[in-house]
Amino acid sequence: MTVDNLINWFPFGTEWPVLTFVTAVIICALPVFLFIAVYALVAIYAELKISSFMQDKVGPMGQGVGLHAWKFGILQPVADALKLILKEDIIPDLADKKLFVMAPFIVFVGAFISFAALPFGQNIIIADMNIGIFYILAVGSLSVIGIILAGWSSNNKWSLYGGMRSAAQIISYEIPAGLSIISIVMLTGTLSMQGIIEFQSGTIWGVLPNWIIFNNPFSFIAFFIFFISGVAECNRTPFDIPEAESELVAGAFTEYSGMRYAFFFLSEYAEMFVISAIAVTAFLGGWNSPISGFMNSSGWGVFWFMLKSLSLIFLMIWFRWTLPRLRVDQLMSICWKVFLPFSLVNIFGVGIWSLLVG
Amino acid sequence: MSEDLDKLISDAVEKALQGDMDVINNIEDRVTRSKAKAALVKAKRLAKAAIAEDAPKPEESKAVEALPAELSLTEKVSAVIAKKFPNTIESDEENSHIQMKGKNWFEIAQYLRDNPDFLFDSLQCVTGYDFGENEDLEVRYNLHSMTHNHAIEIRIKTDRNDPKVPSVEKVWRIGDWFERETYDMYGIVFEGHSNMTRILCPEDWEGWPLRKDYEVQETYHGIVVPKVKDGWE
Amino acid sequence: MYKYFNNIFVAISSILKGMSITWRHMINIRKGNVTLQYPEERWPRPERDIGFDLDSYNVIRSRLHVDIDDCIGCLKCERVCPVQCIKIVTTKAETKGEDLPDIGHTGITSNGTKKALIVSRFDIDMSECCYCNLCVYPCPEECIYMTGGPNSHKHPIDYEFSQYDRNDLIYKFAKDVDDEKISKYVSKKIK
Amino acid sequence: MGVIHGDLMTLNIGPQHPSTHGVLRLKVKTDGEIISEVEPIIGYLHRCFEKHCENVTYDQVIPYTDRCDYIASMNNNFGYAVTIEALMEIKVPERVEYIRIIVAELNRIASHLLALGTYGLDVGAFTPFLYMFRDRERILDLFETLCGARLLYNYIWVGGLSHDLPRDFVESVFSFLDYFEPKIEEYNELLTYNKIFIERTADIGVLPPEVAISFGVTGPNLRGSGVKWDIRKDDPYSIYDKFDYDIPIGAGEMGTVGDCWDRYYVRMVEMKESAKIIRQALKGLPAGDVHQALPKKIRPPKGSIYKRTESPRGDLAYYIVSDGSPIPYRLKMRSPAFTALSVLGEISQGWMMSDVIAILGSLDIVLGEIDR
Repeated sequence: MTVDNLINWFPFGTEWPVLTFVTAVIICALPVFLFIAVYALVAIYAELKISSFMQDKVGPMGQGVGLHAWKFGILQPVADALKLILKEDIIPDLADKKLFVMAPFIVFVGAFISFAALPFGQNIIIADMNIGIFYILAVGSLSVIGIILAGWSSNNKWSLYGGMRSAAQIISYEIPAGLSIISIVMLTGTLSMQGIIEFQSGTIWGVLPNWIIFNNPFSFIAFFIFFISGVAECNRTPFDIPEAESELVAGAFTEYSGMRYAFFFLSEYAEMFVISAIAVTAFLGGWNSPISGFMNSSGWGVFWFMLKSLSLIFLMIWFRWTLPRLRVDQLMSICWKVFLPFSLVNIFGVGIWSLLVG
Repeated sequence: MSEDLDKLISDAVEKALQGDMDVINNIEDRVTRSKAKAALVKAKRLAKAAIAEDAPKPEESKAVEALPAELSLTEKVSAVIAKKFPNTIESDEENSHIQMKGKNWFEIAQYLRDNPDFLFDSLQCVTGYDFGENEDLEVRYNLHSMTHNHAIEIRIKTDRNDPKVPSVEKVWRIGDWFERETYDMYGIVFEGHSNMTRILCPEDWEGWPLRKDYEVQETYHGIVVPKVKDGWE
Repeated sequence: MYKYFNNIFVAISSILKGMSITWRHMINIRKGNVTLQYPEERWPRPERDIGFDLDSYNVIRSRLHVDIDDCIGCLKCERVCPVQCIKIVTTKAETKGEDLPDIGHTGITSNGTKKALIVSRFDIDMSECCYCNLCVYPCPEECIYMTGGPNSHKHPIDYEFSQYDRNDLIYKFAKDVDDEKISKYVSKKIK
Repeated sequence: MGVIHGDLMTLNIGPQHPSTHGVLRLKVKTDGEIISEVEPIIGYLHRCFEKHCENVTYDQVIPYTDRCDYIASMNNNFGYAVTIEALMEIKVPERVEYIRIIVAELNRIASHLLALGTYGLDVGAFTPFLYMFRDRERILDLFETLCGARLLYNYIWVGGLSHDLPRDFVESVFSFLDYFEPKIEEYNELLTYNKIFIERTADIGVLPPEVAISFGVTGPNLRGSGVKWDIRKDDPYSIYDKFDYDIPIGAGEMGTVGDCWDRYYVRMVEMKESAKIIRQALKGLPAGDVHQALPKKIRPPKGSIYKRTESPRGDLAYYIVSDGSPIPYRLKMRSPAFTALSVLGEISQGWMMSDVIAILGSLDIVLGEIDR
């Protein structure tokens, strides 16, 4: 379902090139948007429930048409979303209005366009670029601009703090994340997402799936570094210092309300998915089945991909409800003093490994 | 590695003892900095102890020893103060406390804190007191010694219309807030206090609430202060 | 260098330890759950013997209630209230111990005391009440108490009362009779 | 390398802020993330407790003391009752003393649970907070069976108690302790020895003992600085000298003596010690009448008294002047949280934004008591 295929498939493709392109893009983008919306609802529900279970409580137990029409509070995220949409959209008087209005969308766009290169299945990818993983890393950093804008334009000291912290944090953590991806690229020899996944088909010694995480000890560390850095990029606990509610009230989002706040929320969850999807693609075999030859058709590929991504998201939720928050300088020192040296060593190690073994 | 650190810390402490705190504050590593600060405190304590040992204080110790042993602590303290600072004790009839005059209170406080026989290193409580309308105000200090585990009470009377008592903020640091609270409630001004402002009430509140002749102001910034309740007398 | 790696090791192991605790709680949620689905379920009230007996006295903090038929107007509760949220007005009746049906006055309390005073006003402002229970102890006729307490068979517990207007939280317990009717029986006004 | 200093930014933390534990305002001057000056501004909860007390009788003061330190009302009642009894020279029955100690120590555990839980929240750990509140809730349930109220008890009266223990109370306290003591280990694993938590609290906000004493800081905060000072041991009131328990002090296990972690950990150990005291008291609980020594009318003789007790936050003292009437002439409450907060400006200079929140949380203040 790539854009290229669609363009070729349209009969009037050559006569109206612009129209064709725009139509094709919209046809591809709509499902993604719907997917994000539905996924966010599911993820919010999952977060509510998992956190409650970890804290010895039951979480939302009734919501929807009539007070208790639905069991187990399944409609709770829908109600939350409705509430956020219906709420008054407050723009502070002294805010920089244009930027203030723009910021949530920039953040969302950053998360949204990453979906273009995510390989959901063997054929289900919007644009199978030959620089796929590079593209995702590049556009993923867009969201930081949005957060800085949000922090600055709110004209609030807390927001400014949040914006500055977030900028420092996200930019720093891009580096170890990028470096650990480099070690993957060295192994696979391709930047294309599908290429990386195809590299991982088959098995090692007929037992373990041939995923990169099992390929060599260095790539295991790379996975660890990439995933933790990804959590930091999503601003999730223990790295949630940009919105640290006990210090900065709500950080960069303090002044936002209603729909605009919902967009920040949505993009946070979308970003979680993107990070998990990259980790799955690059380390956990993408849509490959964990048992070679078992349920390995293209349809099942979507299932495996989603299963793996959602378990990584569960891991992030698990982190959040267990750990305290780091301080801003500790966060930086972990990045620069631990992750960076390790990922540099990793690149070296992977190089030697592929010389000797591969 | 650790020797270097120790040297760094000791250097910094030395500098700081000479009054240059920047060295310590400029230490990059947080752990080292806090260690240096702790070391500084320790060094200061040692220095203070050394000074205390050096300074000859035989006559004071003797002054206490010379008193009969059956006297209560309050009487002992009162006798020693009367000797050291004449004309400060107002009356020594009561056994439970020491009634003093306001003058020299700061010096007496310092003396009581540093004298090795008393070592009243902790100011437990400062209580304002009003004897009634048109009568004097009083400040009551409850002192306590962590080392000797004994306590006394000191009372200082002051005039209602011009209440002034020397501040002991610099002797016991908690005196700062306690005195501000007493000022807030009774209007007693503590002379020498660095920030004599109201602490609990708003700054522009009128009157001294705990005085016996206090009357609640009618409105505060347009808000009616006394309670208004319909159908309730 | 040892410290560096040790730090990393301690960090990872302590984090894994913490995560194992939350995991255990998550999978044992059926056993460990402490949530109470409030409007449907309620926490069982502390079980004590119901009665006025001292060692099995049922202490409850909820809305105050007065059995006005038992009230003799002794003002003890009004005097003991630390926040002055009880207001009582009584008038002395010539007819001691007689029922006066036209103003709803009963002459004898359930404890058998003959009433000398007509309680024409007994207001409790529940918005001011501090639920200290002090008014309950001195009452000689045991007519003021918190609902769900010793008299819960008559008045079940009510700790969820709410009103739209603050003045509606003033609960009026005295019989609603106009002063003229009362004045027929009054020898002299006390308060 | 020279240090560049920009202009300082003034930031108001509070009065409405998630981690000021009430309505406290911190006027903070910051240089980026570094805090150079903290000035606590209090009084937002001021309701003139002392003036109220000068207008009500001695027994009516007790509900007011409940509302000062509303996290540990039993201890407030206890302190007040002990003070008036010392002034009136009442000897209370032994059963009363035992029950008082049981409920006061239970309330100390409840108060520490709240302090530790919200401290976890301050440094970003949400789950320990709910675990601790879950256990605190069980103590409150015990108190509800005891006196009907969950927070503001009005249970300990001058000369006795408002009423005796309910049936099965002793057994339920025992079963609570059996349930609770293993939980402390779980908190330790989940939060206390978590590396991130240690990083956030060890070596932060060091409070040297001299400074602490000079500022009148008492209770777990002072013990965290390594000073072994506890009124229960050093100036025993009630029958605390009958029990066998330790006073934990900060040892600088994870960093410097007197840092936030020490203050936190002292509270953690204190809960264990309180449980010890409760067990002993429950075992030795004598029979008797709790109303026996209740005075008909509380009219203390003329005179004044200053009496300290150990509340969960430190030295809680009442200075009471009686003029022989049933109404106190002057009642001053020396609140431990007041002195603890005054030290904040001193120890939080030079730390970062997040540290100030951590330091404030480790001091465990209750604004109801500070502002009175």
